[in-house]
Amino acid sequence: MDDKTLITLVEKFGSSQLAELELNDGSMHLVLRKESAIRTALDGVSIGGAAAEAHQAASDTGHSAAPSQAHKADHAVHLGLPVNAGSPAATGEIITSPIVATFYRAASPDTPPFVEVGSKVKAGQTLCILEAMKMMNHLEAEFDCEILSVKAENGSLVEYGQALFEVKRL
Amino acid sequence: MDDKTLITLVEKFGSSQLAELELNDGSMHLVLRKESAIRTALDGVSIGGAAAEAHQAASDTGHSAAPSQAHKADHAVHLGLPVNAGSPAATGEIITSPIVATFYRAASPDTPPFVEVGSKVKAGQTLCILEAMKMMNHLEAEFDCEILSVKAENGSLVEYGQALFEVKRL
Amino acid sequence: MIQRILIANRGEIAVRVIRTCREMGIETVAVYSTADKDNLHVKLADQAVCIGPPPSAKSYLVKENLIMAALRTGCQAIHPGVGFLSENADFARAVQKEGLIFIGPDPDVIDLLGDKVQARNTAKKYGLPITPGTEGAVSDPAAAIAAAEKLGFPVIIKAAAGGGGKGMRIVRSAAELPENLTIASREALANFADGTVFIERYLENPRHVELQIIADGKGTVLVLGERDCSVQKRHQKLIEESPSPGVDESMRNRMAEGAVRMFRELKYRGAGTIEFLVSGKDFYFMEVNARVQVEHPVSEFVTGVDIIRQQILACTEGKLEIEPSSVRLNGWSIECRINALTPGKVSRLEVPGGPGVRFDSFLYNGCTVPPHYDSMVAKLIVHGPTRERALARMNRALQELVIEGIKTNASQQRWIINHEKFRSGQFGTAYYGEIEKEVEHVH
Amino acid sequence: MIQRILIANRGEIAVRVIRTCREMGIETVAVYSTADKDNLHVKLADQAVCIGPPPSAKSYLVKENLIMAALRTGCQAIHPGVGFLSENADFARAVQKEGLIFIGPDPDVIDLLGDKVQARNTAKKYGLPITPGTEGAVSDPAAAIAAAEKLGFPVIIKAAAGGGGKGMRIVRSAAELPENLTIASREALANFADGTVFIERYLENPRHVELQIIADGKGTVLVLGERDCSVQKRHQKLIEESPSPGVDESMRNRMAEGAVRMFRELKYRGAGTIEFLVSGKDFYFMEVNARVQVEHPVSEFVTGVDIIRQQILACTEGKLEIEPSSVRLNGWSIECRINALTPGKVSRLEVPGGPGVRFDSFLYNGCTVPPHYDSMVAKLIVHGPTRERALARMNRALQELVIEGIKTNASQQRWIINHEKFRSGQFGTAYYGEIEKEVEHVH
Repeated sequence: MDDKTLITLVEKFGSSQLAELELNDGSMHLVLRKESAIRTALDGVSIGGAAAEAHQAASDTGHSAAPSQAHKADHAVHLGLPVNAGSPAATGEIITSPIVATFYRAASPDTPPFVEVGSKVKAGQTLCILEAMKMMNHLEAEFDCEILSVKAENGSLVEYGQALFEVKRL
Repeated sequence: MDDKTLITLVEKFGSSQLAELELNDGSMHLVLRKESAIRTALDGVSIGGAAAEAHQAASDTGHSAAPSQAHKADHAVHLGLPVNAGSPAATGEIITSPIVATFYRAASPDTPPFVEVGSKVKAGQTLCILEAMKMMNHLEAEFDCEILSVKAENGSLVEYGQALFEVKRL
Repeated sequence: MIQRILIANRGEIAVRVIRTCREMGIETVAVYSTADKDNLHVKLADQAVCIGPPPSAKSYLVKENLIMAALRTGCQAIHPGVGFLSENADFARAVQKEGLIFIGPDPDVIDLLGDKVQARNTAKKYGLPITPGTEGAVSDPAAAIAAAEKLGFPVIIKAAAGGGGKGMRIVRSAAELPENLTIASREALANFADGTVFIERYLENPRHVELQIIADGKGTVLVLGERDCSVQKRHQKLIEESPSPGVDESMRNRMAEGAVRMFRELKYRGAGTIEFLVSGKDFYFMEVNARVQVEHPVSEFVTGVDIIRQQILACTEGKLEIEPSSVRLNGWSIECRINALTPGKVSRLEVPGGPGVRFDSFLYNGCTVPPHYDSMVAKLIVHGPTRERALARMNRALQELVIEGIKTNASQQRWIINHEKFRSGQFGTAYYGEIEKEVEHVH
Repeated sequence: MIQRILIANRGEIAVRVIRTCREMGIETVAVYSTADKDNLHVKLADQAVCIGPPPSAKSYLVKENLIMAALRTGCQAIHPGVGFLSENADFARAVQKEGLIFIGPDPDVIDLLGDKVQARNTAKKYGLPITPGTEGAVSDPAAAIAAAEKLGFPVIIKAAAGGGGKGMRIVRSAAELPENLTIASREALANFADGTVFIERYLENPRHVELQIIADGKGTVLVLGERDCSVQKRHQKLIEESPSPGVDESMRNRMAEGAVRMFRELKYRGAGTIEFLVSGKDFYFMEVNARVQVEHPVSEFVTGVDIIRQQILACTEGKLEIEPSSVRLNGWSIECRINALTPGKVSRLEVPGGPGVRFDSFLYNGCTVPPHYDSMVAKLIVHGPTRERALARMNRALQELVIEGIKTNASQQRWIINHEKFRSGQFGTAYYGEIEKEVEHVH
């Protein structure tokens, strides 16, 4: 970099919206940061930088990532993490499991599922069965809605707060 | 960098919104930061928070603070920390101790100090005696200078790198 | 050997159980409330299942969710930890009904020991001393005075149907007895619709001493020495040590004899604690905690026995790896409970190291201590050849410990272990009350 | 008892010494180079003195600066730690000349043991076996073959004045001997201006076994069991354990007898290690390290003795708190050295907890590992009733350990302790070389 470039750089940088600029020539390593970026990054930080970011990602996708890979046991399997109904990332509302249970889409293997994608259901209508301790708990819709997607697999364990259906309120 | 560039740089930097500019020529390593960025960074400090601030304070005053109070033993006494000659915080240059020694301003208790504040000394003139292992080591000025202040106490232990005199180059 | 276990708990004890399971090659399934999704036990376990929202009553205490999680993740056993459902016989029964192993004694034994009157009678039956008192109800003032003088003042009047201090009166002389008898009986009647009262000798400032027991359910009973837990803040233990400065070889043996008889006859299984009040050279049965206890590490340090491991082996295999006669007590161990005084995010954690120091915690750098649960966040445990050396070690370890971001009682604990009276070893359960005002000014 | 001590070292060993000093009520003065101003030993010590710039030669090895710092801070003693000046007799003499106590043996003893030939002769004098070899120089090929056949092949030809592998030849048959004898002698002449060579039996893949000694300087010698340090990467120890899988009661006793005789006669003072090579049922004296060693914690775990404490007591008070006959070896202890593979800032540190785990380190969250010094940043030490249980514990502790920001060998260590051959206990100093390529692919 020649001197003139340096001076121009300082001027440009000073009047720009940039808050940080790092340059490391030779192998070219450039970092530019706006204030907002720094703020966001630091909100989550501390030590748990990686963890915080993983978590951030997790709440966006509605799935749990191991909060810190380095701290995680071998063969770690997380079964999903609660998603708040009405999460802004979702296009519809999310109906979650209120208990730990086995998720059944139909009353029995021989009968059709209570709902399919595209089904329009009325408040009070059964969406699925959540079997726990040999009790067949019917999960009913709390409001009229259309099923946008089914989030859990038939016959699988669902946790408290796990997403079961994505719905559009009608 | 030529002198003109340097002057221009200082001007530009002074009037800009920049709070920090790091340059490391040779392999070219440049970092520019605005105050907001620094502040934000410190807000979020977590682990190194206290330490970073204490250290900040330390480099301002030219004295060491315990890097983390919480981690410090009881009755901790630090004996001072090296100060780089020509530290930007100082108005003059700093002459530091090259060894661990006892600092004597005079050749004996009966004789006057080698130098006083305001003394103008020539290169090669003795500034003080650094006694170590019963050896009287004369510390000589490396360049003509005026003594602005004496930083260490007569008869005290001085560490490697500890500030002894603040001087103005003549 | 079982392959997989569900730990129906959270925090430090869940982490503790995971550590031993991993060493045993047993896979672990953690459970967590939504407040605990980043808790260390969730990170360390092989799997984790969310069981409810933050309040314990809707998560860690919901039996069905815990059992479903265990069944559906292929667990063969459930470890209840401490607190929560660890002494809940109905939970133990429900677990067993689903074909799972409950890591604890038989539900009927839990029931028996959970009923304080039955437990007291059982202890008496097997020759353990109980606090001296009238056999039955007392109503006549003259008879009461005679009984009290036989017991020796001070005495305590208790409601037969009572609890929670209602209908209780401490009486220090014969002159005060008749009036207090009337008041206590009236209070008992008002509170429990039953005015029956009885009189016991009142122990002032006794020591709280307990024996660590592990039994195989078939009559083999290990006694891993005693613990002294006299430093208590309103019945919450703060500092524990083993051995007890107030127990000698003879008392230890007398306690153990009765305890072994009782646990053997009960066919007790797993880890348990029998608690005594000690006053001078006498000791009195108080109760049994039919589970592992928070302070078990001090016994692990003096005996070298992994209590959780033996507990799991006893409950899953019906066996122990240690002969009762081979247990040796070495040196002195002390535990300081580190309690959070505020919830929040731990911005920095530095753990003490060096010889004879153990730090059991669910804290990590950047973790959050939620406000919903028990305040204990860590246990700092040390071991040394003598009490004095162990205390010097604890003092040094507490100086090294750094927890930032939340307030803890660490500096208060350091104040206590350096307090002259604590150092003397001569104190009882009233000790903390005496120093409480001073302790609260320590920061 | 001394009041204040200067620790002429840095990093983990400085922290280790500070911990024991604090427990003993001895104040500590740390020294540091400018690269180490935020090092943990500086933070933990009561005082700290800057002694020079980063290179060791200008800081930790400058005797005058260390002694001046000790004198001017009112120390009565200097602890040299390990490495740096810890076996420098001139430093010990300079320390003593200034009226300070050197925490180590007499300078003349250091000199004697530092000279490998003298040490070997001394060991032989006190009845310790040394590697069989020719008594003196060998030059005639026929005589050499006769000697070698008596010793048994393979043999090693060594330069009498030699070192660093120069003039050394391993010979596996009589046919190869004459030619190698000529080459070795010529190499020796070229390198040391002395062509004298001798022949020793060559031990292939021996175990490295050492005894931990503490002596009071008056003839009382404690032996705290042996350590096996056979896992070495180019003579750098990586994993240590006590006891050794290759040493039985009989060999242990034979080693100890000779060692006690030697250390008693030398009036050895403080902590020391006598190293042996073990081949089958035979062992051969190698050398003495006249200082405490990095791997001392495994001996602390199996004996319950704080070695640094006894070392300080021996050197400052001329006494030990333990009777030689009262030393007991309990269970099994293993240490994994955690080495930094890169310098840098530690952005996250999570320390393993639970029973039987010790983590000695100078790391803390946010600290910097400078590039100037030894790569060892931590020692993870575990204890269990058996080797298998200790290894299960080490495996689980290594899984819990988190060090972010710098690369370490932690996962490589975990790979090794789970390797079939390591698990078998049947390996020698050649083991690491055999697995090195595989280990280097572990991340």
